[in-house]
Order: sequence, then structure tokens, then C-alpha cells
Amino acid sequence: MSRKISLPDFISSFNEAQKEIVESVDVFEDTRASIKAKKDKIIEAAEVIRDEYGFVIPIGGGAIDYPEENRMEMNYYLNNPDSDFIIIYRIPVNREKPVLPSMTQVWEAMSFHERETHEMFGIDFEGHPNLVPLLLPPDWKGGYPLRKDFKGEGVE
Amino acid sequence: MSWIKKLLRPLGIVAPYILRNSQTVAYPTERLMFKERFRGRHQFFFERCISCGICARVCPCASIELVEAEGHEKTYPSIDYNTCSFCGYCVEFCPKQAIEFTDVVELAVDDRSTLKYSPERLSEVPDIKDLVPRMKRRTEAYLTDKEMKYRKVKDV
Amino acid sequence: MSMINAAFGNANQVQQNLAGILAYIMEFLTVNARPILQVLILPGLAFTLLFAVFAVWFERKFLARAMLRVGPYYCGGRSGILQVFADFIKLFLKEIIIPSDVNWILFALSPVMVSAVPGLALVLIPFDANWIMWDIGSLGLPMFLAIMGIAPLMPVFAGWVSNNKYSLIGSWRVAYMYISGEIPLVISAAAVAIMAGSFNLVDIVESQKNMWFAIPQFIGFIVFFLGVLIESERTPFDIPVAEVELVFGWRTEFSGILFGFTMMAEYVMLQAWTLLFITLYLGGYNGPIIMGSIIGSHIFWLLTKFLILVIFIVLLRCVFPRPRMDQMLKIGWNYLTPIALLNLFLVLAMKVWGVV
Amino acid sequence: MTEPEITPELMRISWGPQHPMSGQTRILLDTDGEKVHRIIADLGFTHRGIEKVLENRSLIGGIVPIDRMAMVDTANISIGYVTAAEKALGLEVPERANWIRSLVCEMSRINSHLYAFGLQAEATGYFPAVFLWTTIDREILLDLFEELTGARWSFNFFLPGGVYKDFPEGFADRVVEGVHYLRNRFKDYWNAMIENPMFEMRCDNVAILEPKDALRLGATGPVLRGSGIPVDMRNEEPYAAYADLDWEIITEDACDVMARTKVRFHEIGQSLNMMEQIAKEIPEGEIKTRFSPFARAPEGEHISRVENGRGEMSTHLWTNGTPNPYRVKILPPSLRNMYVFERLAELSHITVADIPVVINSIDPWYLDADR
Repeated sequence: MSRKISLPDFISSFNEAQKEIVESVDVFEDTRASIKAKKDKIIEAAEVIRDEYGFVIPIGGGAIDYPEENRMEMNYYLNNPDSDFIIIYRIPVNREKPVLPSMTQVWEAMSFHERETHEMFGIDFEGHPNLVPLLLPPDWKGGYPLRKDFKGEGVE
Repeated sequence: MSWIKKLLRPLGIVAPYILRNSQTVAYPTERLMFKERFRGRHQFFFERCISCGICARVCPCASIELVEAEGHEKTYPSIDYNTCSFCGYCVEFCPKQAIEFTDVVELAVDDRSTLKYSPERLSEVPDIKDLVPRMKRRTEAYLTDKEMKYRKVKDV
Repeated sequence: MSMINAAFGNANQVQQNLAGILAYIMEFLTVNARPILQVLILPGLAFTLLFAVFAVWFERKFLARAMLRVGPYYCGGRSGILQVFADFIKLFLKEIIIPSDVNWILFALSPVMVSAVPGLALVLIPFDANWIMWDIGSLGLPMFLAIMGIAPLMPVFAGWVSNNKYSLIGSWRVAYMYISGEIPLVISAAAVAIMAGSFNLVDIVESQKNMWFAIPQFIGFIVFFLGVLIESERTPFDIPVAEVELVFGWRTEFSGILFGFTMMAEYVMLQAWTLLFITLYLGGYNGPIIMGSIIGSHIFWLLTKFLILVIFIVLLRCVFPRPRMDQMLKIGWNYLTPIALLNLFLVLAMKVWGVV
Repeated sequence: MTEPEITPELMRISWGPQHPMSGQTRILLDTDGEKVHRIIADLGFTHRGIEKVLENRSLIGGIVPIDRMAMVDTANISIGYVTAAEKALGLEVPERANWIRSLVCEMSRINSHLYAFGLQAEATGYFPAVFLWTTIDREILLDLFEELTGARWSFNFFLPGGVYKDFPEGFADRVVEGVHYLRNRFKDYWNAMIENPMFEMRCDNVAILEPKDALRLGATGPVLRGSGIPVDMRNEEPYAAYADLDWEIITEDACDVMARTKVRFHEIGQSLNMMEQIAKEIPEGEIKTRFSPFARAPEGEHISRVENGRGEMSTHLWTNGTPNPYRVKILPPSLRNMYVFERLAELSHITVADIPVVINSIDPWYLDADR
């Protein structure tokens, strides 16, 4: 299978062309590009990644909690059938007021992953069409299980 | 015409199955021979154990506990089969091969507190005839060109 | 003493009366021996019940062979024959759960009706020219079709009264499917009646003495066979009870012996339609006379043909998947009905030009 | 899950979790007669919090719960986590171990596809004969697993830096024998099932998923390849020994249920070829790199992507210098495909009778969707 996009080309072109919307682009493990967008350009950057670079396959999304630094981070994993690397699109989240714009307007299939992150980390996704719990029972009141300060209280 | 042929061909294929031998092994009277590496209940050897405790530390299910045994000086592993998942790490990482697997799988009991095996109990392997009194023979599967068959290996 | 005398007359009279009653019973039995046997044994109670029991057992064992298993094994030796009776006792002793919000009289009545109505049709099947339970002459075939035409209403009714969404879908599927299956079936039966020149089932059988109607009417034979599968809800046409789709279709809510009745209905339907199928196409009770007894050998041949056909129908169960509802309707209306009509015209042509 | 509103003229059917064909999930169907207008998936009945459990286990202890995520596809599930863990620990895998890993993964893939295949037969309404045959044929693979690993399934056979045990004596011959037998059996499946006109009737032109929709909705695995898009992690990021083996990506262009079934069928054939190749050409050498079971991984993050029987599984592993992982994010294939299933009713005409067929062509394994 022919590979149209290789990682070094992508990094250089992406860094130059998208300076005003992108904060940083890193590479780790040789085949992963980690992109951070500027705070108010989250949706625009996502649309650029999807439309101009062809990252149309949403692999998924998930968050990670850093209580010591008082922040969380939302990651979206994206793939392009023609590339030999994947993109991790990182969005920092304020731990006190965890609100993000929903990425379902760009990649529809992030719906389930955002619902899961919502119940596991308590992040609210604005503009999500159906933000109800996915895996936990509807009467769950035990807190946010995947946050680091969750002590396993369970259901009331 | 080929459509009718396709429709009738399954009948010709399925009808001879009626005459094949069945794949059922009637368990309480016969049992399959297990392979050499089969992970059944553990057997423990007092004379090899150096009480290093690696098995207890490596056990992912926290089923192994070091306890004192009568007539022996040091502490030895006891296994709680309520939680054991037969992952084999204790056998793999034991520096002296003091724990090994047997092919005993008849662990069912009336009272779950008896599932916690002491080192003495682990060191003895009961005879199959005592565990399953109705057992008559051990069988083994083998392949012919078209079907799988079973043959008797030995009487119990 | 006088009171007894007043009531029964004297001792002599009592004796005479008793002898009279006994003689009456003996006379009744000798005159009505055949109807009693018919009611209790052959097309009646024992045949229906035993067929249901043995068909269940046979089906379990046979399909187990096809799946490379052994089937029931412990209950009643290796054959597992007692398993069926054990299951029957279990079904009988189980609690009958009646859902809230249903009319319990109708709910309990409908499974009984489901198995009783097709059972009625069995009285019309000729096991021999002299062994028909209800010989109504040339009304035989129309009556059979009329009774079996009412039968599908009962599952519709049972599914409707269960007040369950799956049952509801199942009962509508019954309604759609029977209509699409019954019309080609009746047209094919009409072609047989034309060829035999009579609606009388005995005449139809007798006119097949030289050649079974399956040979000149091969098209009708196939159509009628598919119709039998459709009408008796056998796989691959068990669409109304498709368990992977509708849990158990119109039978979902029935439990205990009520479920047992619905299960029996399936076998009674199969029995009635298969016997008619043999009567119309496979020469009915015709066959070489063995052991000198005409009635005996006729009954033997009919039952033998019946068993072979049932084995074949059971085998079909593990060979074909079931079609979808819309495909079923398409099979019924787009293919079977025109083919049945074609068969009818062919028979008419043969009749007109005197081929048969 | 709180149930969403329903249009008044439709009937809502609750399908599962106690339904013969639902598996451990619940689906809500908004139906109008036989036509399904909307599908709502209600997951989470088997949620066990595996991601949280992994945070409290050591790196190699985590392999045990990971193994239990998909029972029929154990090897392919656990190899994702194991590759990530060995990247974190900085371990090299010997070549022979890589080949053994590929063998076990392919056997596991056949196992998974055979199961899906049997369920597909049952969903179309075969009396469970075909399902029983596939179960019996899986027995051969399970026997091989038992001989190699010691367990019939959920064998935690892969360790970071290698595998648990080497081939026992004569194992390669028995693999070849099993491959030969299974090839014989697959002729029967092809003739009795796939080419059966009644089966074709049920599967052709049902639940068509156009390539652009498949990409947009995040389909993966045989669902994506059944829509004609050649994406396979074994090719995209070759792990184990896939770079050295002869194989190619299998796609079908019909985009319907039949295409997905055929993709699985041909993948089984290809896996059998790979099994044979591995059994005949496996290189000699070490099978594991020694390491301490209590090793601490330095701070960092690692992603591994592997191809399961059901599609791509990505594992994102964060470590921070303690024996336990800091966080493990598992992106399972079934969750992605369940979303595709939820949207299929809008994309094509689906009836109530099609639901079991469609859901088994997607082949979700709810235990790994729920984690």
C-alpha cells in the first residue's frame, strides 16, 4: 500500500501552515504526532486536521487526570488511512471547571467516547447531542471513577 | 439450474453428519487426557521452597499468602482458590520450581472457606478415583482427515 | 324389602335388568368397536399424543446427531426416551404464570384451541376406505381445508391476548404468512381434485392406485410441500416464532402446560398437513398387501410414508436458514401462487386432452 | 441509561439483555411494523472498570485482567497491552518469540472469527447445527492452545520481552495437521452455508455501509474491510512477526452483511496459511528476555495498536516510575463498531428480522466494549 503522508513532512508542513491555531506539535515513539491547539481555536484546529490533512478515522478519545498539577487532559486519537502515523490531539482541561466544546461536531463517532469520559471524569462536553452515561448505571452517585482521587465509594 | 444445485448441495453435505461419531465426552465416567502443561491445581514441594515470597508478591490476584506449616521452620505459600486465576506467574517466577501445576481440576466444594489450601494440602495430589468415584477411563482426541475422534488411553 | 321390590322389582327382574344392561354394553361395544378404536387410538388420542412425544424425542436425538452430539443420554438409558416424559411431567407441574393486564380466560383458552383445532382435521384422513373417523364423502377435502383455514386464527388470537410486543409481532407474522402460504396450497389441492375427479379423499387415494399424483403434478407436489412447511411453521419457515428475533414469537408469554399445548400444536399441525400431503400426492394408504390383512397393511403404508416424510422435514431443519418476512411474502405471492396456477392449467389441459 | 423520547406512532422494543440473541447488552428499537427506524444501544452491563483495575496492578499483573476482556480473542487483546508494556520497560523481543506470538495471535483470530461465523449462522435462523460445528472445530485450536500455553483460553501467554514457553516436542507437526483438517472443514462451510441461496437471501444487500460512512462513523476491523477500505494494523504498524510473513489485506466491495461475513471467512483461510508458514519456517533462538517481575517503568507514554479479530485495539499506557501504570486507556474495537451499529438504521433499510444478522455481522464483544 502506498503511503502518501510521512511523519516528518507532516510535522514541518503542519507547523508552518497552522501557526496561528496550533500551540505545539511533538513526536514520540516515531509514529505518533501529538498536537496541542491554542485555547480558543480547538474546533478550528480539529477541522483543519480533518479536512486538510485527511484524518477522517476517529479511533477514540479518553482523558487523564493529574491531581497534583490540578489539571486534566483530553486526548483524541485520529487516523488517516493513507498515513503511517496517528495523531493524538490533546486538549487541556481545567480540573475545577471541566468544560470543553464537544468534538462530535467534527468527528461524529467521538460520541460514545465523550459520553464515557463525561461519566468517568466529569468533563462536560458542550454541544454533545446526547450526553447521558454510557457504561455506569443511571443511578450512579459514587463520583468519577477514573479520577485519581476516587476512593471506590460505590453506589449510595 | 445452478441455483437448484446450490440449494440441494447443503442437504447432501449435512445428511452424512448423522452417521458421524459424536464429539461428546461423558464426563463423570470418562475424562480427556490433559496436555503436559495443563494448568490445573498447584502442587507444592516443601523441600525445594526457600520461602523467598516471590510467588506471593508476583501474584496478580493476591491469592498467595505465606503461612507457617506444622513441622517446618519457615513460612510457605498457601493459595486461595476463591481468587486464583491460574495465570501461572507463581510457577513461572519461582526460582526453585517449588510450585508446579497438576491436572486436577475438580475443585468444586460445598463450603467456599475450604477453598483456601494450606501448604500441606497443596503438597498432596489426590487420586482421580477419589475425586470422581464414577470415573472409568481417560480418553484422548485425535484427528483423521475429515473428523475428530476420541479413543481410550487408559482405565482409571 | 317391599321398598326394594317396589324400586327394582323382584330378584328375577333385577337379574333380567342387569343381564339386559350387560348385553346392551356388549352390543354397543361390538357395533361401535371401530369408532371407539378410532377415537382412542388411530387418528385420535393415542396417535396424536404419541406422535407429539416421539417426534420431540426423535427430533432431539436426530438433530443432536447432525450437531455431532448425543442428545438426551441419562434418562432412560442411552436412548434418553424417558427424558420426553420427564419434560412433560415438568411442564405439567410448573407454575402457569399469567401476566397482569390480560384476560386470563382467553389467555388460558387460546393455547388449548391452538392445538385442538388442527386436531379436528385428523378425523377426515382416510387410513383405509373403511377406516375414516368421519366419512362425509365428497365434502372431505373442502372440510379439511376449511378446518385448517380456521387453525391459523388461533395463534393470531393467542399472540394478541398475551399483551406482549414480541407476541404481537409474532401473531401478525402468523397472519401474513398463512395467507401467503395457504392460497397456493389450496390451488394445488384443487388441481389434485380435478385430476381425481372428486373431492372425496377416498376417491383421490383410489385413483392413485396406478400412479401417484406426485409424478404428473410434480410442480404441484413441490408447491404443496412448501405450503405444508409454511402452514405447520416448520423450519425454515418458522418465522412467527423465530427465536433469535422474537424470543419465541406468539408463544413468548405462555408457561407451564400452556406452553406445552403450543408446542403440541406445532406437531399436530405437522401431522395433519403431512397426512393430507401423502393422501393427495404420495398415494395415500396405497401399497402392496402384506400379511393378508388389507386394513392393517393400508394403515402400515400410510404411517411408513408419514415417518419417512417427517424424517426428511426434520432434516431440513438444520440445512436452511429462515427467510425474512418480506422474502416469505415474496415467495408466497410472487412465485408459489403463479406456479400453483400454472400447475392447475396444466392439469386442466391434461384432463381436457385426456392424457390422464 | 435514561431512555430518550420516542415518536408517538412508533413502538419501542427492548431487546435484551435477556434475549436469545442480544448478548450482554440492551438495544432499544423504535419500530413501525417490521421496519426499524432507530437503534439505541445501551452498553455497560458488563462494565468491570478494567482501566481502574490496571492502575492498581503491577505492569505484568495487568495482563491477567486484560486477558479476560475478550474470552474468544484472548491473545489479540493481551498482545496490545504487552507490546505497550515492553516499550515502557525497554525490552527487546527475540525473533523466535515474535513468531510464536504471531502463531498464537492467528490461532486466536481464527477462534474469534469461527465464533462470529457460528453466531452469524444462528442469527440467520439455522437450527444451531452450524454453531455447534464451529464450536467443535474451535476445539482443535483450543487443544493446540492447551498444549502450547497450558490453558484453553485466557492463557496469559505473552510476557513483556517474550513468551511464556517454547514449542513442546512435535507441536509444529500438530499445527500443520490441524491446519489441514480445518481447511477440509471450511469447504463444507463454504458449500453448506455461504453458498446456500437462503443464506445469501438473508445477507445480500442488508445493512449497506458505504465506505465514506464507514470512515466517518469510525468503523474498524472486518466491518471497515467489508466496506472495501484496506486498513489493517498488522500492515499499518507491523507488530510481532507480521512483517516477515506472507499475507495481504482482505477486502470486499459489496459493503453488506455478506461482505463482512466473507471477509471473516477469507481471513480464516489466510490465518491458516500463516499458521502453516510459521510452523514450517519458525527460526531457532531464545524465546524471552529475562526481566524482573517487579521492574519499574520510567516516566513516559506509549501507544500500541494491534489488530483484533474485531478490529483495531489501541492501548495508551502512561507510566511514572512506580511499579503500577499511571493510567491505561484502552480503545476497544467493539465500542467503535457499536456506534456504527447504532447509526445503521438511518443509513439503510433494516427490519426487525435483520437485527440479529446485522449485529452479528458487526460482531461486537460487549465485554471489551464495556471493559
